[in-house]
Amino acid sequence: MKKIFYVLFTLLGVSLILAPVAKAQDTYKIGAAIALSGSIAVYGEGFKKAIDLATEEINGKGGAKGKKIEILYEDNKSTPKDCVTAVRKLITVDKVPVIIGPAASSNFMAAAPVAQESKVVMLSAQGAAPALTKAGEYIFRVFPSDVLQGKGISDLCLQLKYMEVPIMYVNNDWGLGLKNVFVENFKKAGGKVTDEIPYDEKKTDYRTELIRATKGNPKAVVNLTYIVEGSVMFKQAYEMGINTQWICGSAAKAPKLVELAGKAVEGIIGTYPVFSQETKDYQAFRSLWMKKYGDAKIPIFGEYNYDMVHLIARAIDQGGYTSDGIRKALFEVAKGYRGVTGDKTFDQDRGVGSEYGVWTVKDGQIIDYKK
Amino acid sequence: MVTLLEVKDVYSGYGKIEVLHGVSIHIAPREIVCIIGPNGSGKSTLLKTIVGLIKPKKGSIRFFGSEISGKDPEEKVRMGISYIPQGRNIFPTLTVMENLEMGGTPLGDPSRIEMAIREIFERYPILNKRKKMKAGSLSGGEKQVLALARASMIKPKLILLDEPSLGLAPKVIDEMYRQINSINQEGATFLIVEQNARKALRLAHRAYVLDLGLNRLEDTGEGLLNNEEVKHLYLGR
Amino acid sequence: MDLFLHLWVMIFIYTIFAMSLNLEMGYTGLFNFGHVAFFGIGAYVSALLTLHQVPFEFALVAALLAAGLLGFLLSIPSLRLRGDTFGIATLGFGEIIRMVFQNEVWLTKGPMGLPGIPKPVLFSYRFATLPQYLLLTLGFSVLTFLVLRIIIRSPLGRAFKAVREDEVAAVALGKNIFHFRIKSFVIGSVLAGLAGTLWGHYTTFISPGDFTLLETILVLLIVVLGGKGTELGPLVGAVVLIFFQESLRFLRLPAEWSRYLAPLQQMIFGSLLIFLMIYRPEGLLREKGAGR
Amino acid sequence: MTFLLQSIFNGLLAGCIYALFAMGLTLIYGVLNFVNFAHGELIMWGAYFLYLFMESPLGLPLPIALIPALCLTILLGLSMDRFAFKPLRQANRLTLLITALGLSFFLRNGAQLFWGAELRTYGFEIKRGWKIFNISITTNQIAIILTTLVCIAVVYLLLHRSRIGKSMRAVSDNLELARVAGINTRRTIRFAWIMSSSLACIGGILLALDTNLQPGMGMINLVKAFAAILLGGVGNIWGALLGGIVIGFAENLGVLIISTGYKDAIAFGIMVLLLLLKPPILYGSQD
Amino acid sequence: MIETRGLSKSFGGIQAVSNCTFALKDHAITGLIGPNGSGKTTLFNLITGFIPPDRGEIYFKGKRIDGLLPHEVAIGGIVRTFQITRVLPRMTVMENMLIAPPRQTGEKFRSLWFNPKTIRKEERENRKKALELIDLVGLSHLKDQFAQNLSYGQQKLLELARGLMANPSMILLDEPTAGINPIMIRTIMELITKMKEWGMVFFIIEHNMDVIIELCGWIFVLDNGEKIAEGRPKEIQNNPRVIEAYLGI
Repeated sequence: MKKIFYVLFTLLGVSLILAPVAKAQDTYKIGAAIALSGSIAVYGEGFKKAIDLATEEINGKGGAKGKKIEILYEDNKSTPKDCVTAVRKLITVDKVPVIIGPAASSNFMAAAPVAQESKVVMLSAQGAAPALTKAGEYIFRVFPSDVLQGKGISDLCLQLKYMEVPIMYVNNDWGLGLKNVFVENFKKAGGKVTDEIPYDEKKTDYRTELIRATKGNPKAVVNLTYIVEGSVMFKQAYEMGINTQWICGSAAKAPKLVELAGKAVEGIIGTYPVFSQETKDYQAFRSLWMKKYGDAKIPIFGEYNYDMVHLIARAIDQGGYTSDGIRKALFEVAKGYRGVTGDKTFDQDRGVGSEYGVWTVKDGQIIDYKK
Repeated sequence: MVTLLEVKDVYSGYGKIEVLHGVSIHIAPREIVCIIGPNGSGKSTLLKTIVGLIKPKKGSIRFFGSEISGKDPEEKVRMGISYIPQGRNIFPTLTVMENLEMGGTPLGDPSRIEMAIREIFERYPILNKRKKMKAGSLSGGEKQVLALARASMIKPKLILLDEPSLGLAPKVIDEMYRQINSINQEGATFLIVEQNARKALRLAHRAYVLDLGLNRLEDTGEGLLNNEEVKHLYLGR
Repeated sequence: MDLFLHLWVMIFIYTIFAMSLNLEMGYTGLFNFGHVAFFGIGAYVSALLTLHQVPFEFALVAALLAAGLLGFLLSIPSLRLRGDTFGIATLGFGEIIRMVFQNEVWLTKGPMGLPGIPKPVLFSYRFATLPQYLLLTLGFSVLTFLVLRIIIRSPLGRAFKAVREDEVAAVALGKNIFHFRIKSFVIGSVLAGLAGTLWGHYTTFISPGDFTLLETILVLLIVVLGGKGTELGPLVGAVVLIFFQESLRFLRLPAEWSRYLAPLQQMIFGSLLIFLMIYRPEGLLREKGAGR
Repeated sequence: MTFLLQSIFNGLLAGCIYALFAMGLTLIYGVLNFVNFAHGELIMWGAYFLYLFMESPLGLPLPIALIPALCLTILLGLSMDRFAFKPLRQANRLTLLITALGLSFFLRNGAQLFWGAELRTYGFEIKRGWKIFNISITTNQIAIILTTLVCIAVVYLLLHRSRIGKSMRAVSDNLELARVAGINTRRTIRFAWIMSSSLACIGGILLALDTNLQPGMGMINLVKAFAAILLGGVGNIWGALLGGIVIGFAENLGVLIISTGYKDAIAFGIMVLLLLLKPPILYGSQD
Repeated sequence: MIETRGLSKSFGGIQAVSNCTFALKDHAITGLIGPNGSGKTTLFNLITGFIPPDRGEIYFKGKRIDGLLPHEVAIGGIVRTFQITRVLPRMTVMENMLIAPPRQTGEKFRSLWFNPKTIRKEERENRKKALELIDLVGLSHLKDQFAQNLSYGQQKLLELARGLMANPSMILLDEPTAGINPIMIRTIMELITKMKEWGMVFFIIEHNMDVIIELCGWIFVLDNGEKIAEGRPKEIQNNPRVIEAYLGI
């Protein structure tokens, strides 16, 4: 009994000693609670690359306000619970005034109240759920809300004259949120949703769901899917000889999908927030990427993360290394700022707008869809 | 006197708990030896140690003069030592036939097993009648016969019997001892552990009294039956 | 120091959670592998009610009642199932409950989760800051501990143990083992609901992903590690496990490693369970009574 | 109609997979009397071992890669027994269940450590299935059904006709007695693990061929396999097949009626229902 | 005390107890003997409600008790022991004793909070009684030991004492002396005799004829699930059917 308590106290002591002692600040630290492990670590790795690229570039140009910036990564393990712990640690132990928030909307939303409560700025570069920034005035997003995309998919269906479609969606916050916006818009425009089929992430077999979705041979099926789920699903649909027009969202627009599913994804179409890839900024970004990573496989949402780090650096430069300074400065530096992903001016809900385009897969390449 | 089995100064037990603190016994061929003693005296532990289910911590066990204390039960069975544990001593979900086949495992060759089974059926016709039945559905007496038959499949030189009369009706016990006696007549040696020892002692050539994991007494069966101290301490009345 | 306060809040919540499982598993011998469901029910009921402006006091009571009621319903199979089959059946139950959270969107908002759960207000005292919340969880832990202590040391607790040890003997002595099983299960469920409620109001956001098998494993490990069937075991287990889990954050490892760190840590949890079962099945603390 | 037939076929397919898993589970249950919850991870590792040999740098063709994959799975199964379960031979079933749960957790995260959480495939060219009565059937799927039938027949014959099979049943009845009857129990138990691991490996590979690889692929299917065992009767090989197919049907047809979000709940639901309907074991003791 | 009429039970086609009609008269100790598999333990299970009968009726003190659940039978005053001891292994000897009294106030969840005084009083009384009984069977030096640490014989004694602690009108003993050495058998027999003097009623299954003959005032003999004889020990010993079916020559 006694022995055990000694062990406990030692443990406590060790963890106290291990806690980093506040050192003189020679860099501006920025927290990043992103998914380095767990279910969405696939995305997290890409984000990290983009963030690192931006950081290197900024520091190469002298940093922000005379000091270099440094990103403190904290793994959120892709679960809401660990997001809270990760953010709390960044705030209380590392004492950062600004945090790059978790990716999935539900994870972000679990962590946002903590940041808001502690008056620390938190930004999202890929959260699309409409309610994302409702936690308070310290919460920003540089990614357009789903409201826009949902309408975009609905418009696309109408444009292509698919008036009756079933909708499949991955049963998580992103899929469900997007589905709701789509259904609302589609119905308003006179379309009919014949069936709604939620499906779980990370399954290996989606035949049952596919059969149900294609019951009655619909001309088109809206499928709000991720990369991996999409690749499984389209492959199995191909094997089963399902012939229908697949319409996807932005999360499936990835070279990885084509790599995984090959000819099964030929001809699928989908919407995505567009920004011109022809701008000088984008070209510069791309060549930087090539230089650092040796390929042009820019991960999904990578550009948004890149822009976000630049915005943060500028905000520090202008408003100083305090959370309130950054919060106020963010509005100003973003006004009219055109990064690689277009206009980043924040609206009153601290979000940004965007236009939507349509992509398709042709000959194993993702290209813009032209009718 | 030739010794078939010699147990010398054996220490043994379960895990950290030592039950036998230096027990020695010896058995000559064709003998029936009985071990009596109160609960917890280590009788069953001794049998398990001899057959190899428990490895002794110290001491030697010799069978036909060769040391066997480190060997596994599988090997010892092949050398001719059969053991019938107390209580659960058949395979209830296997048929009678399969039970006997299992008992004949050390014979190896299927034809030899078949022959042995045929002999068993001659000796115990009741088993032949029941050969397709699950052993678990036999009556108590039949189970005991099956256990004995299973153990004698390999024509063992030594049979270790742990409490053969436990929970049996007097008539079945009598029958049981008659069988033991007749198998003994044919050349097998018996080491029997008994709680209610009168019947066993009457049958036994020699007997040991074990108490608290130590040898207490050794005598002929008759001798112990008439020993006042034994009567008083171990037999009751 | 906020992080440490945070960790202690987590420890106390998990202590309550583990104590509730300990009553079922350690004292009554009911191996409930779906225990997280009750944690979830507590969190959801209380969150939904307070989000609809129901005062916290009522929401808490309703959450406990709901968890208890569900516990009662789910304990009915325990009348027929024993040991490991019961364990696997409850595991199935736990998953079904999680699927309900996930799919009944009209009620639970499904995978969107419930954000903005208000901080608890008890008798017009608001537990908003970390130290206040720590006080609240500490208070409830002590309360739970005392309640369980009274139960365990009473004839009722003795009857639970008898059910664990030998049902047949208990029945032969006139104990209605079904009653005791149900009682233990319901009390355990209510307390798990309490832990869930506290957790929901602490993080202010809950979603179905919080109530997976992983949580059950964690709490199972806490109970087994601390010593099942002991009064202080759950606390000891929770302290050790949560400090171990979080201390990894302080090893300043390169970010690239964390992809490996999380599975590694869970591998350690898994092997810890195995090692405990093989080398110290009684856990860190030992059940009272003279062992050999 | 087509669509119903296709569902039935898919149900049959899923059922075969569940049956393969159920058999491996029931073998160990039969011999050692506990639910090896880590069997799902044996399945998963079996599939990943094949992946290991088929991917670069080795890049072996499937039939050749199959052999080392099978060997490694068997080795994994044997070491599971050696390091986790053997020290616990005398322990009760719940201790073993917790151990198995820990082992399952360990192995699943181990796979994640090496291969990450993302889905992987063996990288075969995808082909359109054949159309028979308007049902699409792929070569893999035919292989699954045939292999399952062969495996079941082999296991059945082995258990009831061969000596080692009878020894397995004897060990399952009474380990100590089996030892003193001269049965080499270590070999028998080893054999049971070899059989169980082989079945797991074959099942895992078939599943992965038909679908994909993912560290969680074993777990979720295992619970269904367990339901199949309960449905078909513990220790009953044909029962495992029947139970598997019933669960497969129920899942594939049930989803046509209720929300797909509850797909996995169907198997659980059946299991629970079944356990409730079975005659209560009122006062039987556990061990 | 106990009366059965036409009691029958079969398992999978095998008739374990068939058409058993008998009445336990007011002998303090009644014996039940018969060959293995003759249905003795099944009969006990039927009486105590562990198994429901297929047909027939059971009366206890004139009240019908078949169809009652086993714990109801126990509360009604019939306590049993088992062929293989069933002590509660990881509970102390004292706890084993204290579990026995039926309908304890402290077993109700509500009373824990509203009636703590009554509980305390009950506990005190039960503890006192338990100590006396433990002392009687000679286990007082072991009262804080886990029951699993007791020897087999001691466990049998504990089971017996626990049965008494339940304060029943009748105790059914299933082979109380099986696997016990003769000295311990003596102790148990003396104990039973002593309890008889206190007015306890016993129904005993036993193979050890010495025990049966010495203790019992009346004996029933079962064979193949049927009652083949009943009577005083002397009559039974000389009954040819009993000798043929059970005793042997």
